[in-house]
Amino acid sequence: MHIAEGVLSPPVLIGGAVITLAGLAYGLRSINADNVPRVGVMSAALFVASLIHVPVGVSSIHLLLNGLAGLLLGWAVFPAVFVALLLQTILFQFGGLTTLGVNTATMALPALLCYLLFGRLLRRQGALGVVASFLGGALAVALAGVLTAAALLLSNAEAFTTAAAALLVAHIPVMLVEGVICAFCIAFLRTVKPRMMPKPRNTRERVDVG
Amino acid sequence: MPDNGLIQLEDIHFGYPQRRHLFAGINFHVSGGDLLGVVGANGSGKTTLFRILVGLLRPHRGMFNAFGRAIQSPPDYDELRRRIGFLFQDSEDQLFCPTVKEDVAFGPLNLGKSKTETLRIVEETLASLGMSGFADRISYELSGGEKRLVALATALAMQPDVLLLDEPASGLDPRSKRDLVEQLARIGGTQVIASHDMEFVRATCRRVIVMDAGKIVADGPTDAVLGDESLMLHHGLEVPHSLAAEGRIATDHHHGSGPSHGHGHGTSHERQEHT
Amino acid sequence: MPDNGLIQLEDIHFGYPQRRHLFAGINFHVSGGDLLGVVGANGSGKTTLFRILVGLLRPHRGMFNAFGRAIQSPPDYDELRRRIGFLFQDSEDQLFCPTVKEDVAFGPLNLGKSKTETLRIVEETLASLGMSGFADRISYELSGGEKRLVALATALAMQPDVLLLDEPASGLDPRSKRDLVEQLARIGGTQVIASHDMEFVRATCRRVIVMDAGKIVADGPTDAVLGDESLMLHHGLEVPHSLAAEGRIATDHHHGSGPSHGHGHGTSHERQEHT
Amino acid sequence: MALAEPFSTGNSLLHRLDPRAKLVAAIVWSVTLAALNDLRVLLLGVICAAVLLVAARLNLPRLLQRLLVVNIFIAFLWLFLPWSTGGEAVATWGPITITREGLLLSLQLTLRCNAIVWACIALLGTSRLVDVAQALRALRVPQKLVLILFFCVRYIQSIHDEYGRMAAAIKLRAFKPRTTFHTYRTYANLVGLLLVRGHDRADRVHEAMVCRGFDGRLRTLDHRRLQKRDIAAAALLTGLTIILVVFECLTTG
Repeated sequence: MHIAEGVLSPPVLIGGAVITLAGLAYGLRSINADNVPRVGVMSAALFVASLIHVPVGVSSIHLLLNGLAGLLLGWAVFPAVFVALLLQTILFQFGGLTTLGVNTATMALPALLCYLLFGRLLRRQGALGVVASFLGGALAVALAGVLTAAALLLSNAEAFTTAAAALLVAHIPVMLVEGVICAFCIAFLRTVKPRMMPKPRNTRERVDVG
Repeated sequence: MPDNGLIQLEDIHFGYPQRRHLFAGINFHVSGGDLLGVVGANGSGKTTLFRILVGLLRPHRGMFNAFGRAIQSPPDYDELRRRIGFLFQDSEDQLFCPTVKEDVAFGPLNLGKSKTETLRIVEETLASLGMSGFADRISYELSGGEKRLVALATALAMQPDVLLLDEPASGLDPRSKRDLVEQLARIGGTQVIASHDMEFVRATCRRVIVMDAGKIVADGPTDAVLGDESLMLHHGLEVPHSLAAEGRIATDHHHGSGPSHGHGHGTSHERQEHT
Repeated sequence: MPDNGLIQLEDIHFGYPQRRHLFAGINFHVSGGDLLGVVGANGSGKTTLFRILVGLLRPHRGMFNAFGRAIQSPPDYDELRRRIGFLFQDSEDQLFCPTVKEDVAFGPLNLGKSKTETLRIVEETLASLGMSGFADRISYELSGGEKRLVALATALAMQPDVLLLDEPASGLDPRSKRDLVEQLARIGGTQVIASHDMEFVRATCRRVIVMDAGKIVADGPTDAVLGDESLMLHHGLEVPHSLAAEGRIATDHHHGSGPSHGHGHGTSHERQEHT
Repeated sequence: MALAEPFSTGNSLLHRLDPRAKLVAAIVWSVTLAALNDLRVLLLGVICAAVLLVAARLNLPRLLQRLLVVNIFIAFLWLFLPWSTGGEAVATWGPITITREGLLLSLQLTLRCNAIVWACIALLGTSRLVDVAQALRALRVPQKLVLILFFCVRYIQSIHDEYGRMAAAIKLRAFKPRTTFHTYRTYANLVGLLLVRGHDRADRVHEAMVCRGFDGRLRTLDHRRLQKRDIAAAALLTGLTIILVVFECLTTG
């Protein structure tokens, strides 16, 4: 869930913006010129995928997929999430211009962490790969919930305590579903297009273009 | 209305936000055993018609009967979709599982068939299309022609009563196209085929309708419709060259202007009658 | 080798990881003013050939000359791509800018043309294709035929010496296809066209080569090659019906009982490859 | 259609303004309003934003629907803030005490959120997405980021259409979404396929760019010139925000 405009205090907004600027700067540096279209099209695909509603009991949730994005994009997840949120702001008024920094940071930081923790395990066949991809998807959502709650608490600890707690509770089913979907999705990609799995080291992909 | 009418659309109205009145009272029927071609320029409404037939779009007004009942409630639509197999224009839209086997099994499993039963259906369907060795192949990596056949298998695995095929020949090389014509002839049953490829329509259909701007402007036996040069040209289409080769282009009886033959000499070698 | 050879490939070797030796010594040449059709079943190597010609893939071995020089270093490849316009199979991939104007301007701007000059080129190119009103349209929203023409405009705006067209007729309805044939005839120059649509090749090309399994198995005047029924069928292709309509098939068209040399067209395909 | 831009076509003054002017105005407005606290000043902001919305002459049912969605998060806060904020009790039901401070805080957030969002709908919603992207480029956002945004904007519709067709395909094969692994696996496959197709498309797009001489630097045509009315409109909105800030300073002493 993205925090709406007008809710957070200026220091929190500024803090989020600074983190996001730093993430963007490093993320953009990690993308070489040949990969720019890939990051753009992938963020479009992730944006569309995040519109999918999946059933949970009698209700349904829409996917966040920040963990999946992190696992596939690495540091480039910062620009990808930023662009997707900017479009959501313009298209649907989800979030807003001033909360762009905070919302990007709460989504992209956990995604990045999951990439650093689990990225290298994804190529493994069998249980290890499945567990890593499940944890990648689930943890990214859980931490996004924690950071969102933290942003609310930092703005006004007294008033937002219950709201932040409710937000965290609401993330629990989402977290499980995202973990399952992330695990299945990574399994799909490992079968269909192993090239898309995170690279073992910092080896740049060979691009056969002159 | 024919007694054996499987599907009837009567006075159907439908439009999109940008294109209000694409269909303003269209009538359409398919009988059991029909091999029906639907031709028309881009934007004439072929795909929309198909999407209505299979319940992906709902008409704003009009009567929709299929398999002997009116199609109105959600369960009617579920039943409709089960009984009509749809081949998408782009097979990649239809093959979303990692492997061929899973793709073909998806429909039967959703219909509640057991795993054993489903496996049997998968094997039989693939075998009937000459694709037995493909069960464990990765769907996404197949060639265009193979994808088309697997997509066909996914539709056939649901044992539909009617097959709708949207541009089944597009992107296929001549050999794959011939294979597909053969497979469709073998499958038989009731088929509705939309295509820009007049030769393909001629090779697969017995009856053809021509659509233009949301209207059905012609309906008749394949060679009579496709061979009507003024009709074809008037609606942005073309007479299949194979008809010209057989010297069977009809002279003008539609739009008054004297048609001229594309290739001065309609003389042809004697050819076997087209089936 | 002809003196006016624009592009020569000699003894080119190339393969993919999964398909080691797709090309094991292929020879290919294009002369100035050629209108050359490349036909062959899926997987025969047409697209790979094109991608080598435009420098998207590098041959593992062999000689590649274009425009009077050997193509080796990165600047050679830059020059190559400037002088060869490539129409992609899926125009959606080629129109990556938001609006038509920006798409057409992309190439000229990268060539270092000024903005005024570029705007002039954009207007002229669009006008020459009869698409003057399209400059501010959103690329995504165009119809298939319009996209194909705009994609052609993006290639033409770079004023290439050679046009490579990969399946330019695919997905077009008959009317759009006729438009494209007319535009290509008007543009003239040197064109290399890969297509599964034999009628389209016949309507646009003067010379045709047939590819199969990474080899060029025939090379000759369009009607002589396309009219050779046993050659066509052997390589998974088909004789265009229009040739039959004109009574110009080179062989008995029912049973493919061997090529006839009666017409005296000099096809240079390798007869020993047949049957 | 989730990706429709229902407000982007129209004939109002706001539709005719240059997207760059509107983008600058929207940023100035949002940032300023986010820092304001006084209820009367915020109410004034809402009134100004409402005037902008009226001037944009948008489709009313669509607009109301959009505003409803925007206020879901705010409604969520209304569920908690009035009783979880300490202060002077207004009403008490059992263990729950509604406080004056809680109500005022909720009201403050609601006004601030809507003042910002209404203005942004009127300013940014009245441009096509592609024009907003162009405007960002004019604001000297780093080249790679603009390119990523460009590709995202360019292909989002195609990919959304792809998803629509894939969703239709699963429906046609009798798929019913339920809370099962089969359902989650099916959706995961769709997501995976979208990503794979996007990945391959990106490769082809990159090749198409290389074929037209792309070397990593984005070169684009000039924008149309900013007109007087564009500058005037941006100045007017900036002036308004300054007045609001002044009011806020006066009221809080």
